[in-house]
Amino acid sequence: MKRCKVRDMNLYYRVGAERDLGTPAANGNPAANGGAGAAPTVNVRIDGRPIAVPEGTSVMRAAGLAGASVPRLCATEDLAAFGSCRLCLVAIEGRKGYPASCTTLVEEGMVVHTQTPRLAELRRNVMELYISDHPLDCLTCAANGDCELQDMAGAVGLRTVRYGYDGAHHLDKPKDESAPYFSFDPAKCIVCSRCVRACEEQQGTYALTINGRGFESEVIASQNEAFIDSECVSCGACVKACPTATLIEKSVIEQGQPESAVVTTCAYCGVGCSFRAEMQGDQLVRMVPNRDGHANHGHSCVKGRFAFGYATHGDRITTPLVRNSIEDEWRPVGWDEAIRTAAERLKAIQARYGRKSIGGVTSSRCTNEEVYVVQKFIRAAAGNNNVDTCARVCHSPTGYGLKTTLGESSGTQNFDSVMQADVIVVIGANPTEAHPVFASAMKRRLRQGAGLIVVDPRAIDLVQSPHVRADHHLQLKPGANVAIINALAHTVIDEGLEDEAFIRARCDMAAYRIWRAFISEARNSPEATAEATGVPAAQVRAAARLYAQAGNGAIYYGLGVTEHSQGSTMVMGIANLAMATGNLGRPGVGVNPLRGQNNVQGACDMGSFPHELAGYRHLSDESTRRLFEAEWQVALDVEPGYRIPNMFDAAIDGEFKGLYVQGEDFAQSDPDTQHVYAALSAMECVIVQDLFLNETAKFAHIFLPGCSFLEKDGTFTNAERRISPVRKVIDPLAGMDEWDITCRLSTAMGYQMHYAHPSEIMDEIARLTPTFRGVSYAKLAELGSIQWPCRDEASAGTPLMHVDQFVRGKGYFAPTPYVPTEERANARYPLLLTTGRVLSQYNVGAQTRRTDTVAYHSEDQLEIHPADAEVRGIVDGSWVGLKSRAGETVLRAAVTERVLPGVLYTTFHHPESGANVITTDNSDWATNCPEYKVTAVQAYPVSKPSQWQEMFRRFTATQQQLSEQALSEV
Amino acid sequence: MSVEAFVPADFTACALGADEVAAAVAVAPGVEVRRTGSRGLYWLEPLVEVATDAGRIGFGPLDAASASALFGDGPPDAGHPRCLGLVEELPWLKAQSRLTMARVGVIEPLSVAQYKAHGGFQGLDRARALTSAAIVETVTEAGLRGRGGAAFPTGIKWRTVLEAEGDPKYIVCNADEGDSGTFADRMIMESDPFSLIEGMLIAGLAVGADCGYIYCRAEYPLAIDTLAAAIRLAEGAGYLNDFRLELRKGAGAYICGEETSLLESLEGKRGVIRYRPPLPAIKGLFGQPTVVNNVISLASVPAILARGSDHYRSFGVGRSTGTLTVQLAGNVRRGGLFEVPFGKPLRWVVEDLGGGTASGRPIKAVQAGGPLGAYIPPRHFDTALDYESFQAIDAMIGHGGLVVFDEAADLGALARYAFEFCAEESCGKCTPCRIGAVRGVEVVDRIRRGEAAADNRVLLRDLCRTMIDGSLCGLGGMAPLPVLSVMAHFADEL
Amino acid sequence: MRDDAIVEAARGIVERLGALEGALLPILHAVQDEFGYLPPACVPVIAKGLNLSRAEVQGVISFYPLFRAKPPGRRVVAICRAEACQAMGGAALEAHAKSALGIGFGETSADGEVTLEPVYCLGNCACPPSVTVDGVLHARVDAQRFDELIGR
Amino acid sequence: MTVDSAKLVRMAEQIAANLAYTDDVPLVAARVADHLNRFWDPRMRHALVEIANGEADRLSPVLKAAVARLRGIIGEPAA
Repeated sequence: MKRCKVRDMNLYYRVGAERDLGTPAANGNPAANGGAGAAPTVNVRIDGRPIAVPEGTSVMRAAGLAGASVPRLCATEDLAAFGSCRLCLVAIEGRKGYPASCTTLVEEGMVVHTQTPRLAELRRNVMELYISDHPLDCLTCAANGDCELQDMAGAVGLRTVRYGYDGAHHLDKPKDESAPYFSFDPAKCIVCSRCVRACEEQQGTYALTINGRGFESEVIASQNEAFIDSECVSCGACVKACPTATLIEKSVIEQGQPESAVVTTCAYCGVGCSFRAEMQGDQLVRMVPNRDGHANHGHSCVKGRFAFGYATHGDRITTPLVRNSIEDEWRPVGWDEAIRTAAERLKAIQARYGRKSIGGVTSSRCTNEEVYVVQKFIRAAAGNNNVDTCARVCHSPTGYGLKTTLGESSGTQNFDSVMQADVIVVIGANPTEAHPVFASAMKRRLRQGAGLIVVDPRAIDLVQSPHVRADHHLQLKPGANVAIINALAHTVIDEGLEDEAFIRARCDMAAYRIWRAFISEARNSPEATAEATGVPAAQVRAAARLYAQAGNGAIYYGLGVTEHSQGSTMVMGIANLAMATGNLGRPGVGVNPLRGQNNVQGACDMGSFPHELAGYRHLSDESTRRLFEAEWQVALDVEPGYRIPNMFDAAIDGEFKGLYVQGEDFAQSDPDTQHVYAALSAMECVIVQDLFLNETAKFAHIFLPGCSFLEKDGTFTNAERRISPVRKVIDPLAGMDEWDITCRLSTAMGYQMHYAHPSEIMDEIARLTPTFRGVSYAKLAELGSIQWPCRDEASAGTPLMHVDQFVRGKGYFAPTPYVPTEERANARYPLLLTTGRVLSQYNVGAQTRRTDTVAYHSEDQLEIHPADAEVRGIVDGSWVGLKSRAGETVLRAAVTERVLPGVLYTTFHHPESGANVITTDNSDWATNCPEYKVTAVQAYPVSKPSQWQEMFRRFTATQQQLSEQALSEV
Repeated sequence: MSVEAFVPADFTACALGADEVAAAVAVAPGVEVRRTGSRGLYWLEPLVEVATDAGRIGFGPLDAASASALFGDGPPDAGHPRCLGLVEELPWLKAQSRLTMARVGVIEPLSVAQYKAHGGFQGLDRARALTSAAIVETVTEAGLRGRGGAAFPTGIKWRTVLEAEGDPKYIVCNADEGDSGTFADRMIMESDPFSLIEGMLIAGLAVGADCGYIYCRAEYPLAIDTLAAAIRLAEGAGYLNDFRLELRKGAGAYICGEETSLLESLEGKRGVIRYRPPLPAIKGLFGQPTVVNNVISLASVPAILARGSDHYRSFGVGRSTGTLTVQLAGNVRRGGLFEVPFGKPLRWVVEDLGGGTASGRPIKAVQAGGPLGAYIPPRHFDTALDYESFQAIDAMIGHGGLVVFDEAADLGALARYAFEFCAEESCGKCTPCRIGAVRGVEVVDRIRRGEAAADNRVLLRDLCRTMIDGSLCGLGGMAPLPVLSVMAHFADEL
Repeated sequence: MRDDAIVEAARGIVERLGALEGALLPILHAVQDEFGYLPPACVPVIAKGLNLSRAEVQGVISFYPLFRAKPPGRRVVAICRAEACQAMGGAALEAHAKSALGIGFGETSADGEVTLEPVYCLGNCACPPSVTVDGVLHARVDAQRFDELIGR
Repeated sequence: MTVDSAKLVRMAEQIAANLAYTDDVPLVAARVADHLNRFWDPRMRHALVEIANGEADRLSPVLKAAVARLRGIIGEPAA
């Protein structure tokens, strides 16, 4: 019965073409409907059919809703009406001429005719003009079958072009194929400006323009340069918007038009964009952002849109591999042997070193269901709580800090909420690089006039970029976060800007009084903290006033908050500030962590921390534990297990010997690489489940080939708690579902785990987790996505948290003393290094480096201020040695004023960069989240790679040799 | 005691040598040269006026040599054989009803004192005593219609802005006078700039705007310099304490004379047409309620306020009240500006005031209303110069420019030029204009070459109708009008 | 002129005028007044100063005929092509000018001396044909007068 | 866990420092102990207790007081 249901769902999600009503809904803004009141209704008659639509609806949209499709070329639902193509003209009784239906809004009693003989003639004559300057190569055109110009020529009945084809034209213009994923063929351009408008309105980059005017009008990138050299960020919005083959995916040029589509969820960042994976049979042709996607509303970034080639890259391992030691060659084996070997080795280790000598790590890249079964495997089959998730190294402080203050380990808002923010505060986050689709929404709101405060050591793009300028950039020194959040809160109290009514009604007053006394202390004033932060007190006070008096103040933060020795303190400081100013519990406000990976929220929700079960319930909670014990039929250890860094320490100590790693690459991503290497080398059985033989796999004994997101059914939970379906587009290349690998391993270890389909795993999660109670695959199919908490079957989810009261009841003000990090600059290490990401690459780069996005970012570079560069004799593009207390590496210099003197910055997408060779083992006091964002270093010119890099190259070469046979057999 | 001699410093007058004449006169004994604007009697320029007890007497046209000779022994008197007599009594001035242009050519443009002495700022004083609604009412009652070409009732536009929600509101003066055959705006800006400033201040009071922009085309350098100086003087005299007025320069785009394109340009963007609605009155400059009026419209306002709506309405006919600043141009004997009441016959203006063609050959056609206006054949010369009568013959008055052509004119070539101009100046937004104009040139060429002429005439007519019905703005929508007029009235030339 | 000098000058102009509402056209005019054209190197500076993209600035420059992407000749001669001038032999004057200078509209003579540009109405329609030389207006210009004006 | 007991002490002291918003040592110690009980693997708590028993001078007064409040170790000891 259940299986039957599952099959139905598979049918359900193979979807047809996207509907396009030509103009956006009446509120004009796809992301502006959170909480907006319903517009009054207007009654009109279109082609004899009466229809009622919201005030502000275009005649074109109303016609579409009434079932009358008006021909159009420049109009699309994703963009504001433009009125240039003049195909959508209609006749309106009582009006002169022929108004464009896209730009004309409905009025009460309006009577519209979309088809009359004169309109037919007019449209045909306009189309005749278009075609008089268009190549006649429809049959061999890449857009053949998916060309709106072709469709419209058909729709208006164009049969002849009386102007002939020897007039002025643009047919000889050369193609621009410089961009890695799409080509630009100006000969086919109809100058509808959809690409330009998409770049402006949707993406907010403004990289395209119309050059010249009149007949000479042409679309260009930046100053008429190749796309690859221009301001274009390759988000693909222009490609999606283009009605012809002018801007088209190279994959479509090569493969032809897709014939079916599956709606799924992107596996890159925490925005969780919904995509249509468009297919030819079982071949993926392209990924197109889904207009109905609740997180992205039809928008995308370069990674989700284009960088999926890694899924079929030649480096993919599709056969399980086994070896005895890391000096041995890998041996390809069948699944049964691999699972049996893994289980035997883990059992042997437990027998020899004790039950707690093994553990597992879940990946935020994997689905909720996959994560869930891994933590269940460790707790139930391995019988301990040594399970952690890679969120440990990114957002564990968010979980701790928000749980403590607000009562729930999650962001408070939906993404659309930003459209109602009056002042946006971005702290330690770089949305345009790391959360680009949400950044586009944010920039849209900023263009509408919202204020902006950026708290960051570096001048990120949001500080100043086209049509965006921060009102305040609090350019603090790395490590001074808590000092500045305290100074902001101090100002609020000091200047009487707190929201007393909110605090009284919603917060724990005893805790508030303690906090108020603490924060009012002079040491927390902007004046007293100015030396530590490097930010002038007046600027801090001005920013505090702007936020506190905003109306709606919304805080967005990222790893620049969490990845510090005081990450958890800072998260609580942010929550305190929001509570003190009443900025919680309604649209447009809130405290919003921007999650790095696609399923950070989900991996945390699933109970893969060593101290808690799904839904953030501590192991010590008797009733919760009982619930799981009853469902799983096993006794659970009541004590917390090891966190990832504890595991490494224990491994070096000799008491932790076996590790099951699900899609996580410690050897590149975790700090203090040499320490990680030592820990991995000390273990007897490292099982890596991944797509590629990654850095960690070089230390592994068993390799279990995983599935790319295209190969799985499951769910991801994005940064706004939105559970979205991930759907199998192609079958697993290695022939095994990832959740099934874990289940088989568990069963082989002696604990039976059997599911027919991931939907059954979700059903179990829903049974055990109050916040997921109403979640099911059937409901996801119906609603598209669901934001937890979804406490019962009737609920459609919860976009906004803490609306009437905080999850913990009363909001808790936690005192947040500023304790400077021990990682301090001194004479030997006078500079502070901080790290971040770039748009085109993704974290460790395992995926993106195996795609054509490398064209945008082929190496990590070290940003250094001109003053620091000059005194060291470092010039732009030269090699720089970088030495910290932990290690030494070499990077190429990028001399820039984006960073302050004394501060260095780099990205960490390429393993050979060794960014983590120099990061230290310092970590957040509460959660052990590593302090990636502050490392004291010295920089100096060098001419050759570091010792570590030499070692890395040798080691990599050796490991490559050891895997060659396995790879050649695959 | 020296005698005042008035020498125009107007753009055209200077092109005809007024500066050299002024220099020659300045060295004459007993003469004090004052540089005024031009009266608009350009066939008499450089026209030097000499003050006498009876009034100013005129001498012209002069050049440096004749001026030196004339003024060699001191200022000439009315008895001099070259004297044209009292300027005000010249028949071409006598026949006019100068309301808007009353001070043009009379005063020194940058003299606040002279401006006031000749009735300036009286309208503003009156407006200050009225409520906003009462000012709007006065302008509405006067029946003033936009002189830029669209002829929309100014009072109604102002009322819309007055009633629109928004702060700030803007007054934008469209000084992008780009129609061939027109120069009235230029003359106001060069010769009586304070009247424009006063008009804008009154408009500001009328709608509750405290900020204004004048967008002047870059092809008018003298107007720009004069206005810039006038704004500084008005500031100095305290007229701009409560009103920020800025002058902005266009950059050669004819389309920026269309109000939405002009607003885009003022915002620092490509001068691309915006669709309407929303009207600029509701969502104009930077999305705020905005009055956009032409120079002459705004410069007409002070006189309406000063002398009352009834006085203004006593000129003109029907719904075309007040006066029209006719600009006679092209192949015409007496080219210049004539402010006359609406309703006068076209023939009277062209033949009586204008004196026929400069070449002496018969008039073949008059193009009225700029490059988008129809070519009117002599058989329609009895049409009255008012909006409705012109509409009845498929023509338009536009900004009041009349370009005269003699028999040598090739109207087929002029029809081609209409498309060529449209192609040259199209903003490129809408398809009928962007591609249609180029195809129009090509089709006309084919017809003129005799290729499938009958089919191509059908196609041409289709194209014209497509552009008229399909274009986003007046450029594409009206560029076919001269073409259709040629097809209608000069069929054998196209 | 070297790019860094252009950048420096453009930065000064942006600082001076950047606070105006809709400052882009005034800034472009000022830069063109400085250099005689709009060097590509000034575009990033202007874009950054006004919070625009380079594309936007380029789009605006390319829209307006008076903004030049290349340096003009030592003298700029503009001939009015509009109807009033055509009524008095404008087309013949245009043809004469092109053949006398050996260049078309938008071109600069080989010796870099003269750039010939079309203009559409100078407001001198009562005394056509009209020509400007470096912005100075001349009325009733015929072929002979044109030759005098360009000194040939 | 014996290797790197210095790191263990450092982590514990960080917890103490970050919870020490007041001079009230018993209060802070109680919070530190609660944190260690909730989040630290018992083997790590055990190691800390051993340090406190053997080399108490290595611990700050607050941490010493906190260690005294650590919950009894449940589960099997490290091998």
